[in-house]
Amino acid sequence: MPPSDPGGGDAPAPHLSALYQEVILDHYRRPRNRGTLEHPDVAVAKKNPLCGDEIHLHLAFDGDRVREVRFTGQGCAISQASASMMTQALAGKTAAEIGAVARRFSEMVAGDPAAARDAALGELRALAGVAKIPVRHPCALLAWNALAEALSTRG
Amino acid sequence: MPPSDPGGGDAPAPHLSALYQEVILDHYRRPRNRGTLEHPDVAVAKKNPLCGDEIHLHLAFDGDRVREVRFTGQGCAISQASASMMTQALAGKTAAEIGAVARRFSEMVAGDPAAARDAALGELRALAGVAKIPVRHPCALLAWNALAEALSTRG
Amino acid sequence: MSALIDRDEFPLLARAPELVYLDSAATTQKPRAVLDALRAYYEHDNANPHRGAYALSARATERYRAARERIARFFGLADADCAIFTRGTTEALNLVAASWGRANVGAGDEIVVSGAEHHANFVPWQQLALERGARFRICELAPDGRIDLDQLRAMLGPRTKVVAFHHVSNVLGTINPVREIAELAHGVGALAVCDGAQGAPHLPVAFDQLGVDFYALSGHKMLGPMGIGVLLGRREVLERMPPYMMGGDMIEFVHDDRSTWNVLPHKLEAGTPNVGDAVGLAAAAELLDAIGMDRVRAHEQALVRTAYERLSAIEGVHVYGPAPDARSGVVSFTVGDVHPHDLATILDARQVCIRAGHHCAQPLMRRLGVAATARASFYVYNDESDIDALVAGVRTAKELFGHATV
Amino acid sequence: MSALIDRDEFPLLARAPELVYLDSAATTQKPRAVLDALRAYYEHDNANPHRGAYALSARATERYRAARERIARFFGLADADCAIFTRGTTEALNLVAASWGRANVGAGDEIVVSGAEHHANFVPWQQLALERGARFRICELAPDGRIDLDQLRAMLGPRTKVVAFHHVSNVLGTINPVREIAELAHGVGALAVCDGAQGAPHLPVAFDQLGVDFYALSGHKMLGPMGIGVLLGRREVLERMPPYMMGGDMIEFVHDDRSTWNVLPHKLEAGTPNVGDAVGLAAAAELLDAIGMDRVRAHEQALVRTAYERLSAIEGVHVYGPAPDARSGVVSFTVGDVHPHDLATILDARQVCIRAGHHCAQPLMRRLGVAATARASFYVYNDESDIDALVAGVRTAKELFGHATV
Ligand SMILES: Cc1ncc(COP(=O)(O)O)c(C=O)c1O
Ligand SMILES: Cc1ncc(COP(=O)(O)O)c(C=O)c1O
Repeated sequence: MPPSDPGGGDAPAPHLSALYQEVILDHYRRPRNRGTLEHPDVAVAKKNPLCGDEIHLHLAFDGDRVREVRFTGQGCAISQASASMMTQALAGKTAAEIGAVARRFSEMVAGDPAAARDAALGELRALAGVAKIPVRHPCALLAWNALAEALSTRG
Repeated sequence: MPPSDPGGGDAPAPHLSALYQEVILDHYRRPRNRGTLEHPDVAVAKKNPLCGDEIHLHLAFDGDRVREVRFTGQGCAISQASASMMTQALAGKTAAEIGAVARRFSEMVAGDPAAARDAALGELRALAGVAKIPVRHPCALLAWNALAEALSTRG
Repeated sequence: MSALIDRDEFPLLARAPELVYLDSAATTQKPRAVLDALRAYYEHDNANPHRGAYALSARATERYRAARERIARFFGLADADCAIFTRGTTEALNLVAASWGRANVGAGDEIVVSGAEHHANFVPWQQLALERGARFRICELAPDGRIDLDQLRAMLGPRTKVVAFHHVSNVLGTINPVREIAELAHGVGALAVCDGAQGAPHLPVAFDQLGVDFYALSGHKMLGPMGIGVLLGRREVLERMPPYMMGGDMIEFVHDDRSTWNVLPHKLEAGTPNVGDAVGLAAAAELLDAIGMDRVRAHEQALVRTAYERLSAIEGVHVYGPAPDARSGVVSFTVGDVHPHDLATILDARQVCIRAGHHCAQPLMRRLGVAATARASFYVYNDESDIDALVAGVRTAKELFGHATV
Repeated sequence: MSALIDRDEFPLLARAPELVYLDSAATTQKPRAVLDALRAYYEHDNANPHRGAYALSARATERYRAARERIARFFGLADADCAIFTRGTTEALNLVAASWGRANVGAGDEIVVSGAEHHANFVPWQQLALERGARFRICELAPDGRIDLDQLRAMLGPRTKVVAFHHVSNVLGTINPVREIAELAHGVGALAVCDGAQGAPHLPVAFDQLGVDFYALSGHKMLGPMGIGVLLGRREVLERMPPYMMGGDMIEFVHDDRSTWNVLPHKLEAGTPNVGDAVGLAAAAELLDAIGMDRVRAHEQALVRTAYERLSAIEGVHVYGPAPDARSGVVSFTVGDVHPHDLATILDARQVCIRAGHHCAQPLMRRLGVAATARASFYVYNDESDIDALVAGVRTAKELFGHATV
């Protein structure tokens, strides 16, 4: 459609293309580690009543290390992709290691450019674009808040 | 005291001298028909909670005519003088005659210049100045509202 | 379909010519006339009304009284002292639920609301029922989105004390038959309480003809300032209600062990009134009256029809609620698997402001089977170009998310 | 004693150079800075906060949050989410009496207030006691006009649930020892609720140091717009309170049969907030902070001392309340047998605005043995010439009424 057609979609703003990139939409539509565990060591749920986003998180540990993790939930692409990527980042890590990743992630969301380049965040860096959209920060952080609660519940 | 003395009272605004004239202050300080009746035909009380003014009115009738009237009350010069003058205007009148005076009085308070010159109001015309001060209308009318209630109570 | 009131009359819109404001159901932008009236009050007449014995205070009192009268007239309420100023619809409805409700609803009584109420007309009644041991009943919607009158009729009975319902839905835009519902309620001796938050700004309202006991509304949704709203009521009911809040102005005499109450409207307005915002709301009513509410309604209908048709024509777009002619200026929709919040973010990048979420109507969202919708709502300053921008933004979102899965 | 903020900064005063405004305890005039902030909000950032997913709404949300923070900081409250916006002092106190009170006060419990409370801090507690079958006890005043601490101490006991008292009297100007009273209340496990309507505008207030559980205030009495006030509270108490009003923003989840609540401050702020007036109040706090509340206090003390001395020196004038150094900027007085309303009318003809009446404190008037007093009150825009005008007007009234009987 020619760009002058008022009914057609014009090119989206650059920071949006950066945000809604392939990898995020892929995690939104084909979430990894989706499901529940039969015998989780910890199970927590977090909802954002303002927008209806919700995440249920199941974790199983081997000593101090995460053995398995599953999530279910519903909500926007950002909250669900963030949850999906997060579960991938957890596997095999200790609570201390997870805490470090979580801190780095929230620094990235807060707009820290160093965090947005930090290889330790892996695929999660795809969410760096959310820093520019403060109203969406809670979406990106929802799963991580559930995780923080899960870890603190475990003690 | 010279008018330039900042501590002295300057000449009051003309409409105030017109309002707070001798006759009104005299009724305020030496109210006529002040007191109660042993066997009133009607007794009513009216208060203005906003300013604390209050009027208690006792009436005794001879057939349709007011035989005796007494009032007690407290409040500002305007409400008390109005009550005092009103009691003087009532004596010996029928309910219908009283109604006519009351109507004329409220026309005067509302600012009708013809009413303010009407000989039927007698001394009450001293209160004509209150027309210019809307916040004080309720003061001038308090006793008259009590009177209206008294007459309607009697049926 | 050019704007009914020019954007230039709205300083915020005039300053941001690119802004496409489609969230008027949440709050409207303010015309210069309202902002001027608000400011002029503070610059010329500001004082505490009712309490002073000086000319400035008398002026403030008079401005407040005149604002009440102007607003009562706008809403076809002859007895202006039955227009009670509140902070907004929420306070107005809470006032009724707390004051009338606590005095009249007991164990075993029934309260009826609809499944499409805004939380402000749902939660106060739900909590009153829980507190009183009353039964809280929810009347479902007919397929056209309006309250199902057959079900309502079947639900009403001698224990029904209140029927609380909305004039216009803030999600679906549906318009309920207020008079008919009021008659059903009165038929069983129940109170009819109408949430007019979305009715007052968009439809002609003649309170004295509506038949309801109460009609609640918010100034900020009808060009007025925030912080002011109105509860329109019937004197007979208002007179018998105990006060809601207690303090200055609403009392007659305060004895050490008991108190007596002032007359209406003061009995239900405790404390220093919000004269400034009341004056602002009166200016809004003046403006809307000058245009005519029939024209406001016609303008919104034209916009909503176009928006409805153009959005529906996009593959993957689902519009909720009735056909455009049966609704007020609100369109709720979803776009394939694009979450409404993502949609709102994408539109926002194009300066198109819509709302996404549950719209303070979680019970309705459950009934619609969605967690959230996108909502565009229109008012006097919108024109067809705003719909162009909305439609273009929706297409962009689809592209961004990839057509395939829509 | 020139003005602390020039009259030119106040559009109403600037337009009426002859006006002598001595009724600031009822409401204050508004500085240009506040009116500008209010208008700028509507012209740049107006939207419904908390609910939108677009930048304009985020800006409104941020303005509202920043206003709360600014005001909390002004009042020395570190935990800003414990500053609850209300319409004013009256709503703040009713909120506590209704929400905390209904949940915590039962039959046989005791509520203590003082005999000098404004109706807003008297009637809600009186009515709560009547509703709950609790005992409503009134602590009398010491000869200096302050709450009689010996009597209070003797009154308090294990059944005392609340001590509700004023920081500064709106009639006498007396300043109560807030911290001491709070300690007495807490000593018996009672809640300490302070009416700060006349404290907040005139004295430095550091909530976190005051020791009270609640401190209520009105924006319009401290240079802010009408329609906004604040309840400052302790988180521990606020967390345990049920909501006051119900509707949008204050809920978490609304099920058909029950609901859960949002976190502070939202739990206690139902409906669309009054962002505009909150922003205006924050601008007022900014202005007062820039001057310094110590200087505000000193300015008023100087004015009150002069007024006290010059009025007392007039034969027939009786000034109520403590010596000038122990009071805030309020002087209540009577002039012989000149009724306060007549006095106010006479002063008004000279453009001197004072208040006359019971000042919403009928219980105190009974205790003073008068039906009404005249009251002059001062603020940052007053200067010595205003006292000249007051004194001259009082002399005129005496002349008009004839010296003889004074
Ligand atoms: C001591 C005191 N408490 C409470 C109030 C009530 O404040 P508002 O009318 O702003 O709610 C006032 C002022 O009217 C007051 O002076
Ligand atoms: C239908 C309906 N009822 C009630 C409300 C609550 O209005 P307010 O937030 O102004 O009190 C709204 C708007 O938010 C609404 O749309």
